[in-house]
Order: sequence, then C-alpha cells, then structure tokens
Amino acid sequence: MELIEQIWLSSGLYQITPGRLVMIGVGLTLLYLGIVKNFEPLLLVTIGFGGILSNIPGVEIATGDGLLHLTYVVGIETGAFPLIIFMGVGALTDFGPLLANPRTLFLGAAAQFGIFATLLGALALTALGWMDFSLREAAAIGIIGGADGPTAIYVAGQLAPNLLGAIAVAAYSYMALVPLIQPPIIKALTTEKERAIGMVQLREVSKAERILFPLVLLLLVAALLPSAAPLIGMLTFGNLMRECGVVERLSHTTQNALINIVTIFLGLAVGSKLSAEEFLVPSTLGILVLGMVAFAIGTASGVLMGKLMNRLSAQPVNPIIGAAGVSAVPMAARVANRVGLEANRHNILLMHAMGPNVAGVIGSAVAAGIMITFTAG
Amino acid sequence: MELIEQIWLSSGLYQITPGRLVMIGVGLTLLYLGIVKNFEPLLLVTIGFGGILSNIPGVEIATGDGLLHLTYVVGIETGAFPLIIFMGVGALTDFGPLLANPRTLFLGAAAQFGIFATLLGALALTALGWMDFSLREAAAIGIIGGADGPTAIYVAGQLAPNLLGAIAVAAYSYMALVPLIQPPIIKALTTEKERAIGMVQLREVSKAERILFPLVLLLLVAALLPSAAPLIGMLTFGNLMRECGVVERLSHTTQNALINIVTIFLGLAVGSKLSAEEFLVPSTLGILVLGMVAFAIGTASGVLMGKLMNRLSAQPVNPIIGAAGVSAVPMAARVANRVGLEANRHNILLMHAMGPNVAGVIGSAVAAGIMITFTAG
Amino acid sequence: MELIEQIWLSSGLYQITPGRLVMIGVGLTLLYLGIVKNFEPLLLVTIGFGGILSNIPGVEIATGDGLLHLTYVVGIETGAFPLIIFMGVGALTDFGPLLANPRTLFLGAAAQFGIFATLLGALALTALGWMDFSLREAAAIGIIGGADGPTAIYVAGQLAPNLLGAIAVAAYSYMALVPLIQPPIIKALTTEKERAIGMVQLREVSKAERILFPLVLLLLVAALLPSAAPLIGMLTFGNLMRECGVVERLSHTTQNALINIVTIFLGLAVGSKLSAEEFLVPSTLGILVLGMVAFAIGTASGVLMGKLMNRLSAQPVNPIIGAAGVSAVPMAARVANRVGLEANRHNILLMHAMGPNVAGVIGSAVAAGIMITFTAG
Amino acid sequence: MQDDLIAQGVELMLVGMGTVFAFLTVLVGATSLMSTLVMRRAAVTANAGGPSNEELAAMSAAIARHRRKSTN
Amino acid sequence: MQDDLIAQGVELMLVGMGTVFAFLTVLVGATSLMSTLVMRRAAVTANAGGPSNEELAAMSAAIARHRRKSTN
Amino acid sequence: MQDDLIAQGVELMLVGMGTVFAFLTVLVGATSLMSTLVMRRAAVTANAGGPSNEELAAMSAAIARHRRKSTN
Ligand code: NA
Ligand code: NA
Ligand code: NA
Repeated sequence: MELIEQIWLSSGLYQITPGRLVMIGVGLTLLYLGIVKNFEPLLLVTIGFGGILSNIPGVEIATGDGLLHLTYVVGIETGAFPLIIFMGVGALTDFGPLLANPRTLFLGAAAQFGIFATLLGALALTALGWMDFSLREAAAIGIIGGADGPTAIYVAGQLAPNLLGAIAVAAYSYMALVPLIQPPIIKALTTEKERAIGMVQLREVSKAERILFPLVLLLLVAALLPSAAPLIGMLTFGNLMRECGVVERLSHTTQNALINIVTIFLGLAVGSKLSAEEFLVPSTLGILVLGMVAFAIGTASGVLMGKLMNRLSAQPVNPIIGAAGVSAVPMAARVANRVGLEANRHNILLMHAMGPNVAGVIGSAVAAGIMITFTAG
Repeated sequence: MELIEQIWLSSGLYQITPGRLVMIGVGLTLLYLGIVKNFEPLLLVTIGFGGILSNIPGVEIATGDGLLHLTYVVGIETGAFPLIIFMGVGALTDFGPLLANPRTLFLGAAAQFGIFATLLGALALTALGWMDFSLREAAAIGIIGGADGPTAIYVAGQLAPNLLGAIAVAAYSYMALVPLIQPPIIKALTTEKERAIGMVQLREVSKAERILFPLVLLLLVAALLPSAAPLIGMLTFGNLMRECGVVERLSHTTQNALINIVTIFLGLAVGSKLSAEEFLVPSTLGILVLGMVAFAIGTASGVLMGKLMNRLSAQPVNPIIGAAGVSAVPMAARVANRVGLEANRHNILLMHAMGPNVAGVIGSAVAAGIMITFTAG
Repeated sequence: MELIEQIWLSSGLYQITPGRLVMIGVGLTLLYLGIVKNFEPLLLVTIGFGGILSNIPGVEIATGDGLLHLTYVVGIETGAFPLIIFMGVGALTDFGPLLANPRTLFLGAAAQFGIFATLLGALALTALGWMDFSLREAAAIGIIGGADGPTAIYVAGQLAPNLLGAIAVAAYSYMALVPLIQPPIIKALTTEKERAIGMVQLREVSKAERILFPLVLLLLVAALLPSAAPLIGMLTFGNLMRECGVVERLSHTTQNALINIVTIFLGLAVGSKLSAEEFLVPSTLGILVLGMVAFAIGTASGVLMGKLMNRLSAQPVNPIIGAAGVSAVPMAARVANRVGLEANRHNILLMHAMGPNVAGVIGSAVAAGIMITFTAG
Repeated sequence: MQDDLIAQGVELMLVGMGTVFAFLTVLVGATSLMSTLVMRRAAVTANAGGPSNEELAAMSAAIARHRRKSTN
Repeated sequence: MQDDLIAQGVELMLVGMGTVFAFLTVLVGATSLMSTLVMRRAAVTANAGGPSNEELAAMSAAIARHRRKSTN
Repeated sequence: MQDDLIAQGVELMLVGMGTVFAFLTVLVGATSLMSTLVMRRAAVTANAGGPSNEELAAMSAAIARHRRKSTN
C-alpha cells in the first residue's frame, strides 16, 4: 500500500541528515547545560528546544510559514524582541550602586575592549584567509564580548543576521561559563594582597537621583551617539518606569509577564537559527573561538583598569570588581564577590561589583551604537 | 433631514438579515451555556461573544480591517494561537499518571478511532450526495473526535479554514457535553461488575522521568511523524518548562498571562467565523451531527479497549477509564471517576483516568499529523 | 581622521533642530506632570518618554523600521490598541451605580454636548480662516470633549491620523487637569444650597442585572448605531468577562497583564506622533484650545442637566454629579465628591457620581459612532 | 462654502446630540425593563424555592472567584 | 469516483489507526525503557551516595520554585 | 586589500574605545553633577521645610507601591 510508503518517505528516519542529527545533539546539550548544570536556564532551555524543533526534517517550523520562522521575522528581524527584553532589563536593574560610585563606569568602559579586540581578531582571521568575515560580521561577532544577550542579538540582527544563531549561542554560553572563565584570569592578573583590598561602604542614593539618572543617560546618548538610542532608550524607559514609582503596575508587568513572554519567543526564534544549514559552517567555529577570546580580554582589561584606578584614586579600589565590567549581570558580580571572599573572608564586594556590572550593560550598548554607526552606514 | 435618514440606513434594524439574527441567537445561546450552565466557559463565552460581534450588520469587525478579522489572520491562519495554547496545555499538564502506567497510552490510541470513523462518515455523506466534503474537509471534521480544541482548530486552519467556525463550535460544545454524552455509552458497554473493578495504586514518578518524557515524545515524533511535530513540539516544550524546574517564571507566565491572553483572542477569532454567511450552510449541520458521532464512537472504542486490556493484562483495568481516552481534559477523567463511584463508592478512578486522558491529547495530535501527511500533500 | 568626523556628523548635537529640542522639552514636561504632579501617570509617562525618543535626531525610532513606528502601525492604525484598552476598561468598570439609578445616563448624555460644540468650534475657526480643519478633523478634535483616552485615539486613528498626537496629548492632559478645570465651572453654575443636596442611598444591584447589562447595551448598539459597535463591543466584552464570574482567570489577566502591556505600547506609539514635524504645527495650538473649551462646555452641560433633573424628578439630584458625566473615570467622580463635601461635609456623592461617570464613557463611545457614521462615509 | 461648513456643523451638532439623547433614553428604558424583569423573576423563584439562574450565576461566580485565587 | 472516495476513506482509516497504534506502541516501549534506565541509575547513584542528575534537577527545581515565589 | 581590512580594524578599535571612554567620562561627569545638584537642592528644601520634589516622588512612589499590592 502506497500510503504506508508515504508515511515512510515523510518520516524523520528517512529524511534525517547527519547535520540535523548533530544539531539535535547540540540542542539536547544546551538543554542539559540549562536544566542540569543550571547555566542561564531561561535562555539555554528555550534556545536549545527551539534548536531541536528547527532540525526536525520534513516539516516547516523554522522555515516558511512555521511558527518559529514567523516569530523570528516578527520579533528579531524587526529588533522588537531584544529591545523589549532590554526594557525589561531596565525595569529589573538597580542603578543605585553605580550612582553611589559613578567612577565604576570606567571599569564598564575598559571591559568593552574585549569587543574591539575581537573585531580586530575576526578581521585578522579573514586576512589570514582562515575565515571570511566582512567588517559588519566582524563587528557583530565582537559584540559577544559585551556579555549582554539582547545587545548581541540586536546588533547581529542589524549587521549579520546570517550569524545570529552562532552569536547568540556563543554569547549566552559564555555568559553561563563566566564562573569558570573569569576566576583564573582575575587571579593571574592580581596579587593576593590586591584581591583582599576592602572598599568603603556605598552612600545612600536618593529617589530623585534614581529618577533623573535614566533621563541624563538618555539625553547624553541622544546628544552624542544617537545610534545607541534604541537600546539605551528602551533600557532607560524600563528603568524610569521602575524608579518613578507612579506606574508600578506597568513596571510590575514589564518585570514579569512581558519579559517572560518575550523571553520564551526570543529563545525559540533564536533557536530557529540553529538549523544545520545555517549553523554547521566554519564561521560558527570561528565565532565560538573569538567569543571566548572576547570574554577573556574583556575580563582582563576590566581587572587591569581596576588596578589602575586603585593606583590613581584616593579611595581604595579592589581590582576584582573590574572583571564585573563585562556585564553578564548578575553572574559576573557574584563571581567577583566570591573571588574576593576567597582572599578576605570579611570582604563583601557584591554591591561594589554591581556598579561596574550594570556599567558594562551601558558600555556594551554604547559600543553597539558605535559599531552600527561605523559599519551600517 | 437626510442625516436622520442616514442614521436609519446605517442602523442595524434596517440592515439586519434573518441569518444574522439567528447567529446572534446562537451567540447568546453559547453565552448561556458558558455562563449559566458553566460548560467550557473560557471558550464558549469568548466564542459566543465573538459570534455576536461578527453578525452586527453594517460595521467591519469580523471582516476587512475589523479587529476580529485581523486577529483571525494573525493568530489562526498562521496557526500561532492554537500552537501557543498547546504550549500552555503542556505547561498545565501532569504526565505523571501516564508515566506511572504507560499502557494507558493504548486507551488514548483506541479513542482516536472516532476520528477516522468520522472521516469515513463524512466521505459517506458525500458519496450519498447529502453533503459535499473534500478529503481535506472530511479529515478536518474527523478531528472533532479528538475532543481537543486547539488540535481541531489547528487542523481546520490548515486543511479546511472555511469550516473552522463550525468545527471549533462542535468541538467545544461536545467537550462541554461530555458529562451527558459519555455515561450512557459507558454503561451500555460495561457490566456493573466491570465498572466496580478497583485498580492498584499508581507508583511514584521521579523528577527525571518527568523531565525526560517530553523529550522522548518529541524525538519519537521527529523520527516517525514529523507532520505532528508543530503540535507535539509546543506541547512538549510547555511541559518541559513545567517539569524542568529551572524556568519557573516562564512556566508560570505560560500557565497564566500568556495562555489567558491567547485564549481571549483565540475565542474572538473563532467567533469571527460564526458570521451567518459562513456558518448557516448545510455543511454546518453535517459537521454537528458527525461531531456527535465522533465523540460517541471515540468513547465506545476507548471503553472496549479498556475491556480488552482488562482481559489481557495481569493487573485489573477498569474499562471506564477507557472513555477518558478521548481527552477533553480534565472533564472526561472526572466523568469516568463519577461513573466509577456510582458502581463502587470506594473506587477512586480519577488519577487512573488521567493517564488515558492526557494520552488522548497525544493521540489526537498524532492523528492530526497523519491527517495532514495524507491530505495536505 | 574621518571616523571621528563621522561620529560628529552622526551626533545629535550636530543634527539637532530647534523643533526637536522644543519637543524633547515637551516630553520632559509630560514626564514632570506624570511623575511629580502625578497627573495620569500611566499615560503621560509613556507618551512623554515616547515623545523624547521620537525626537532624537539621526536614528529611526518613530519612523521607518523603528520600534515605535512599527508599534504605531500595528497597534494604532489598526485600532487594535485602543480597542483592547477599552476591553480592559470594561473589565475594570463597575456599572452597579449606573444600574441602581439608570437616569444618570442622561447626565452622561448631556456632557457629550462638549463634543459637538467643539466640532462646531473647529469648523468656525476654519470658516474664520484661522485654522484649516476638514469635517473629519473637526469631528476627531471634538471627541477630546469625551474625556476618554482610548475613544479619542480610536476616532483620531480613524478620521484624522495626522492629528492623533495632538489629540491624544490634549485628551490626557485635560483629563489630568480635571481637578483644576471642573470645580470653578461647577461653582459658577450652582448655588451653595444645590451643592449641599443629599441623595438617597443607591439600591443593591443583583448579579443577574450586572451580567445582562453589557448584553443589553451591545444589542441596542447593534440595533441602532453599529458604527459604535467596535468600541462598545469591546467595552461590554470586558465587562461581561468581569461580571459573569466563570472566566475569572481571563478577567484577571485583562485587568492586569494585558491592559498593562498594551498601555505601555499605546503610550510609546502615541509618543511617536510627537515628532517636531508632525506636532509643531498651528493646528496643534488650535486643538489644545478647542480641547480645553470642549472640557469646559461638557462639564457645564452636565451640571445644567443635573439642575434640570433635580427640578423634574421626585427624588433630589445634586447637580454636581452632572460634571462627572464627561467621564475622565474616576477622576471626575472624585472631584464631584470633593466639591460636594465642601458644601456639606456629611454628603458622600462618590457612588452617585460614578453613575454619570461611567455613563460618560458610554456616551462618548456613542458620540464617536455618530461622528464616524456622518463623516467617514 | 465656509457658511456651508458651519451649516453642516450645526446640523451635525443638532442631529448628533439628538441621537445621543435618543440612544441613551432607549438604553435607560431597556435597562430599567431588564432590571424589573430580573427582580420580578428573582422574587418568583425565591418563593418557588429552587435556585434561580441569577443565583446559579452568582454561585458559579463565587466558586470561580475562589478557584482563581488558587490558579492565578 | 464516489466509491473511490469511500475506498480512500477506508484505506485512510485503516492506515491511520494502524499508525496511531504503532506510534503509541513505540512510545509505550520508549517510555518504559526510559523509566527503567532512570530508576536503575537512581538506585546505583543512591548507593554511590553522590547526588544523581535527577536529584540535582529536583534540587534546582525546589530552589527555582522557591525563587519564583519571590520574583513572580 | 587585507592589510587595508586590518588597518580599518585597528582604526575602528582605537576610535571605538576612545569613543566609549569619552562617552562614559561625560556620563560620569553628568551623573556626578546631577547628584550634587539634587543633594544641594534636598538640603535647601529640607531647611525650607516644604517637601522637596524628590520627597513628593518618594511619597507617591510609596503610595503607588501600596496601591499596586491591591491592584496587581
Ligand atoms: Na557589557
Ligand atoms: Na484526543
Ligand atoms: Na465621555
């Protein structure tokens, strides 16, 4: 009976390709890391599952009229999802520690060196003929060093949609691996004595400062770097809703239902770029390597900046908190705190590390704006 | 004054047609069933109200640029709404009872006979010249026997959009009528003694089994029946979010805000297919009759399968729980429990009936995949 | 180095225009009114912030592929956002006081005189050659007198999208200024003695009346004024979900997550119409003046109707509550209550004022339907 | 032409306000009628003893509200 | 042609139900196998003492559930 | 051409990091200035007695937060 043959011909066993099999394995691995190892579960579980769905043969899910492809077109190509997530991040972020000690912004600046070094690295690989990245692609890859998921996805969607899957996976994977990547680098660049440095208690920050900061930041971006305005605009909007205190119901929904809904579909949509055809290409390997380098350099430059600030400033600065400048909020700050405790068990650096940590979010959004200004033109 | 005439000419009283009047009555009836009789209120209230709105003359609501029509195009034609609802169903479903006693899956399989018998019935009516259903339409009508709203809407949207209104109304109405439809059939096919059979306590199911089951199910569908992957994929994604325990905030939003929002617009969009022009056609009558038949046959074959399993298996199986195999979660399981208590007031079948009940959801999704494979090609 | 020049040329400082500077100031003013003065914060904060984003030079936010422009196209041009908000308003509205004393609907009717007087005013300004409003534009401006945000935005989106920004800003600003605008008008038109009139306790309203009222209202609109059906339909749908008691989870989500999400994007989308090019035009000035007039006339006619009803009816009617007929829920009712307390410190008018207050919502939706019938044709 | 515009406006104002009042008058009538019928029916069923539709509705409402607390 | 339609229907019914049963039979097998492996593994690790993956998962679940209460 | 690409990269790196530092330096300045003004203002109004804007904001915040508990 030819109906039974039809079932066989339309089955996955018949249509499966080695590539899709590998990618389903990759998806399962991301699920394992998210669920069992508890690495960035919100993203690795959704991206991993989306990756599996995208590699099921013989059905339109991540292509054509499939739900994941429609979600990608509606939410990522437009930039809507990463921007809405950024609004949610703003609504969840407490800029208090940064306001209490604005100089920590310099640590957030230094850590962005990872972005530009990686850009250069990507171009070098191309010059060497090992890879073939355009300037826009190199810029998008560099943003992995920003250690900020929505920023990386937003920039990749703008400059190099073809690399978005690999870039998003690299960004979230390395953010998840921060506890493994950062400590050795921190310890290699600092002495036991430096890591034991205690820092002075942060001052109270008034309601008015919290309300005015997002506006100051937005207006500066508008004046100096408009191409960063979409990202910074949504970040500051979310933060203003959080701090102004008169739209609590909007802030509450932004921090919960809205960001959760968008996270689910963002993850699935990113997963739709994990199809074997798009993901199993040499450039992915290059991106994974470069992304790791970006994280390492970003961490290192943050720590070195911390050492410099400790030299120059009157008040002591523990260089460890410089590592939190890569963002990867709040993981990097927690890591800094833990490394600090190892050196001095009475030294609570968490709040001090939150300053550079959130500064890193601003820093990479600014770097993203610069990349877009220079390469999108 | 011709302005007053203009009001009169644009009024409903002037433009109303008998058909629209009838359909407004139908909408009010659905509201009555939902609100007063408490039959599937979440869907009958939204569909009923949408049906009323769609039959208001002289204004674009369910047509052109009207909100309900836009919602239909965006949410149903794309298949997005039923798939998102299915994700929510997955997040709300506890597969524990099924895992404790996997053989109940056979009950969920048997109950799908209603689907294919109805398909045949629809073709027979066509052969007799009483109706004129294509193979695709017959397949979409058959899915009513799956007793699963989102599956029926998804398949109808894919295979027979023109019948979607009638199919959705039939599916939800009969799901609502399960407490009236099933008991007589169960009693006709079983002896008092059979209905009194007690079943052994279900074993504990470990966290790991709960986490692995959705993945096993998804991979099997991917390997054997990819056309069922969109439905099963979203169902298992929702269930994995529920069980994996590391994305509680996503699971919580999926079970509440997200599924509620989509339910509202799904109901209104389905209601938009209740316009007199589309709904008041002979085929609707055929669909209502066939849907009832589908439910009856599905229930019967579930019960008969229960009797067979009771014969064959070492452990006793109360055939009543076979009726829950049609899904209609959780109504059918509650009905089975009640019928069981009538026969033996110490016999709590609820958890035993939940197994076939959720198996029925999987079964009808699988049947949907088969229908699409064979007819959409 | 020409990269640095490129940064300068793409900076806001280089590209800023006086108009955009002014509009950023306007945006900051709206934020100030919302946050510090607590005037309609949910809308003024979101609209104000959107207005600032829309005037950042050199980046697509409120234009082209920018998020705010996409939101405007998807949510406002389609009418979806105001209609969904109206559904939420319905789910948040208690029609009990109106049901206990239906005659208060007349107060809601009288207050709509502001709408039509303003329409005439707009046409007069055009006849005088001071402004140049078409009939459709005049109608859209008039609706500001309805003191109902979503209705104004819906009508403006339908009849005069080019004026939407100014109309929305005027509507919400004057709703925020109700506590300043209304008391002097009320006092000018009433004697101390009239304002001291006590009213008889409202009767209990049964569950059944609450459930049937939205249906009665919808069916009347369907019969007499279908062009008001989209607005009234969503309002009554939301209210039925609230009152029917069997879809609490949908009602809860509609009152919280859904209305909050839509409010955020509605505000940003409205803000996208505050770009200097569209907002800084003479017509805006005319709209602001006419809107103020509309509010004043609406308040006055409501109060005068109250005096008339007090004369004619057996039971005493405190004319103050007529002012609440403009809607601006619940602000106008609170204002009426406060003015009443000034005249008689034992006179609690709040619940009596809620009747005309919600009647005003219905009244302006009806007026909107009339405007669309007469001008959209 | 401009006077014409004014004329249109005046006509629209008169007819418009007329329609608003007419509609809301009908609504007052319909609402009052509805309430009367409901209350009479309630009285009847109350004497009859059996729970009336509105009582059923009220009950299911109470139940649902209770449920919601747990589900939402 | 109509008989042909019926024939199609009959064939579709037979193959369809056959496929449903075949698929769910495989699912029963796979599920049972999965459960067996998990339970054996759990037993082993239980003796070995170290927390098994499923225990880890269970823990993180508990933690996450606790977290949610505060965040959501 | 490839050297050219490298050259571009180097230039982009230098200008990029320069811009990042320049921008964040300005932000540090602006933020500090803002804080200073706010604190001075707070001091003044504190002496003046009347509640300052920030206190008003704080109050309304508290109120709103309280409201939210009931509404959301
Ligand atoms: Na960063
Ligand atoms: Na089923
Ligand atoms: Na009004």
